[in-house]
Amino acid sequence: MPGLPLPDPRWADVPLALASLGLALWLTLTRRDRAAVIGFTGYGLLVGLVWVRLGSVDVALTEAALGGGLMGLLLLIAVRRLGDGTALSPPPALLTRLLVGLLCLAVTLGLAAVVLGLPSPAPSLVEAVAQHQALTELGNPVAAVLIAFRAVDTLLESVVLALAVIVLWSFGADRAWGLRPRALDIGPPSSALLLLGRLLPPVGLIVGVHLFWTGADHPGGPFQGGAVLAAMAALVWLTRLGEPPPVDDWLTRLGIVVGPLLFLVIGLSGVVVADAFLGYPEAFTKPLILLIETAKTLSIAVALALLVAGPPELPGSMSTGQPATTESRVTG
Amino acid sequence: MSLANAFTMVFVSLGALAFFASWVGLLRFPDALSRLHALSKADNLGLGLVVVGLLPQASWPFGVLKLVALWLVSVLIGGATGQMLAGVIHANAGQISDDRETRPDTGAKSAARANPETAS
Amino acid sequence: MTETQIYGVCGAGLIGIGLYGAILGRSALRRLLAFNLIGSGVFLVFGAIARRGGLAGGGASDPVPQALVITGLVVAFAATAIAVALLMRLAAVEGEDASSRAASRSTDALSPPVAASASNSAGGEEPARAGD
Amino acid sequence: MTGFLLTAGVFILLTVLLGLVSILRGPGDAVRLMAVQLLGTGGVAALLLLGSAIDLTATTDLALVLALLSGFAAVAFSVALGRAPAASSDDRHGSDPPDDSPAGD
Repeated sequence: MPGLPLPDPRWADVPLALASLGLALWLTLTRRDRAAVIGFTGYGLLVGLVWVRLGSVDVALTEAALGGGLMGLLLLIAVRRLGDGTALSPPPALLTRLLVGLLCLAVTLGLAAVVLGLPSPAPSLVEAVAQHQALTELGNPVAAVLIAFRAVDTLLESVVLALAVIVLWSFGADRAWGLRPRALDIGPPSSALLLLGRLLPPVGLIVGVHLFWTGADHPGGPFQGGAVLAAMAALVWLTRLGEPPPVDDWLTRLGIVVGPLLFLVIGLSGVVVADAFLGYPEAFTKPLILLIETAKTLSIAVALALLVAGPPELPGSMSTGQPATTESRVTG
Repeated sequence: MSLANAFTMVFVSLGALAFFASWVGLLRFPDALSRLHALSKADNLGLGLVVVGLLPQASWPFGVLKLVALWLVSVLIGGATGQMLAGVIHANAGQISDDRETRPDTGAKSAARANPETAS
Repeated sequence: MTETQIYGVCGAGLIGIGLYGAILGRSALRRLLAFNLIGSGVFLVFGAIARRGGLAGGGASDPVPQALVITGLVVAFAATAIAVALLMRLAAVEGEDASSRAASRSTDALSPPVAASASNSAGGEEPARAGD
Repeated sequence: MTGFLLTAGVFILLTVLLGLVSILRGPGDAVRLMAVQLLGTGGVAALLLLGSAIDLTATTDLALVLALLSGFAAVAFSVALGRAPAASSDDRHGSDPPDDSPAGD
């Protein structure tokens, strides 16, 4: 059965590409911000499907969780607070539009020419990865690249995530420091939302952990699992079943940095124990990787959820009702 | 084996039909609430039929469980979001925001690109 | 055309569209969306190249670009979240006191590139009401 | 069998892609959001069919994530449409007043 040549999915390629392009064009040109953001969530879903067709389910998972889910929530809440299309600048002159359009067309054509004219025996690192993959005892080549072969990138990336939370928090007003983020606190939830907030997070918790765990051998991993967990935390905060922790909560701060920190410590000790920075001693490779990945999942989940929740704010600053006083923190 | 395959074919076809019907409904129904009705058919019936059809093909313990869990999640989300959307539509019934009420009828395919941007 | 060519060209088109929106977008939020379009176009071109490499090497897709795209997606999300927070802060400051607008503009220099260019417009231009 | 499943998946995908026309047309953001939801559901179905056809369990995981998170847009939308003092817009026709009591568990 799997030996058949599969011509059929290709029928979807051109429609998928056209739909992505059309949607992108529409959301660039449409008048209302909110309509554009709704279009953008649909675009995120589409691109997730495109990544499946490009053979990388790992990226598709990340794109679906971030682009389709969390990004939509973030942007729609932004639209709600910024107002829908009230700050539109006047439309640019026709000549300007024409010139810029031509410029963009030139960029596109140049890039397309490059893409179509790529060298024919494509350079590939598949074999190089496959050769050394056994050392990591991981079945998923992408995970092997992330955690071992290009570990520096991954380390820096998780540091960037922690830094992003710090930058975000620093946007809060001075008086609000030490308080909770309130971007997701949008008033009492409707009964349907409440039902969703009660039933979905347990399922999402299982899915997130499953994604993380299966990531060793199948598509999935800390980023994908962490994104799902963060989405569930955001849902809980949205329904007021829990509140985001205050920004001076040391446990939260520990959660943000434990991933990069552990990664860094193990990486540094690799200088002594193994023979390089971020090298793993051969006997302990798998357990060490598992340890790092667990911490990383936790940190990514906490950081992403806090990024959606926004900077700390004073209670009354958002014209919501009274702040809920439910249990103070939610693990996510 | 062939019985299972026939089962799959029947149910998956029905599911695809439900998606098609739902699409037609989304396109042709007059107002937002009846379109919501059409959408919920895709959520529950279409996906449900596809899942039922795929059950004989799934690996026994975990594949089947995953499929069933997926359908349950989808029904839960579909139901809850449908309720919320209906609430919003209902609350805004008089002034559903943005576009002019360009009661779109036929020939939608060609006009799709231009339509939202006319009359600025 | 193979799927790598289709999606590669699609990515190129997305970069062009995003560039247009980033230059001529009519509100700061729209420019932010446009930046994300550019990003996703770049990732798609990268993905198409990865797919070529993967097919040449006998796999589905080259794992090294995939890993880079995954980290890139997460960083792009973080940058977007920061930009959104910056926009909200800007709106709050403007609402509070119109005279503090100049002060908020000067802080743009400190923000990361995406956020900075997205917010420049909001600070610099006079908001014009869309009539309806 | 494989061919049939793939064909069905492509058919559903094309159907929901055509549904995107509704995103462009509107009228109203609610209808646009419904088109996004239809895209999410149809994408889930297409992924399931694809995964079953070529024996790839990973696409089932992806479908699960997609199903879990594509509803988020609708949640965010209903939240975003609730006007600024969002207290009462959602539950006008709902029966129970939303008391935000601790809601155990």
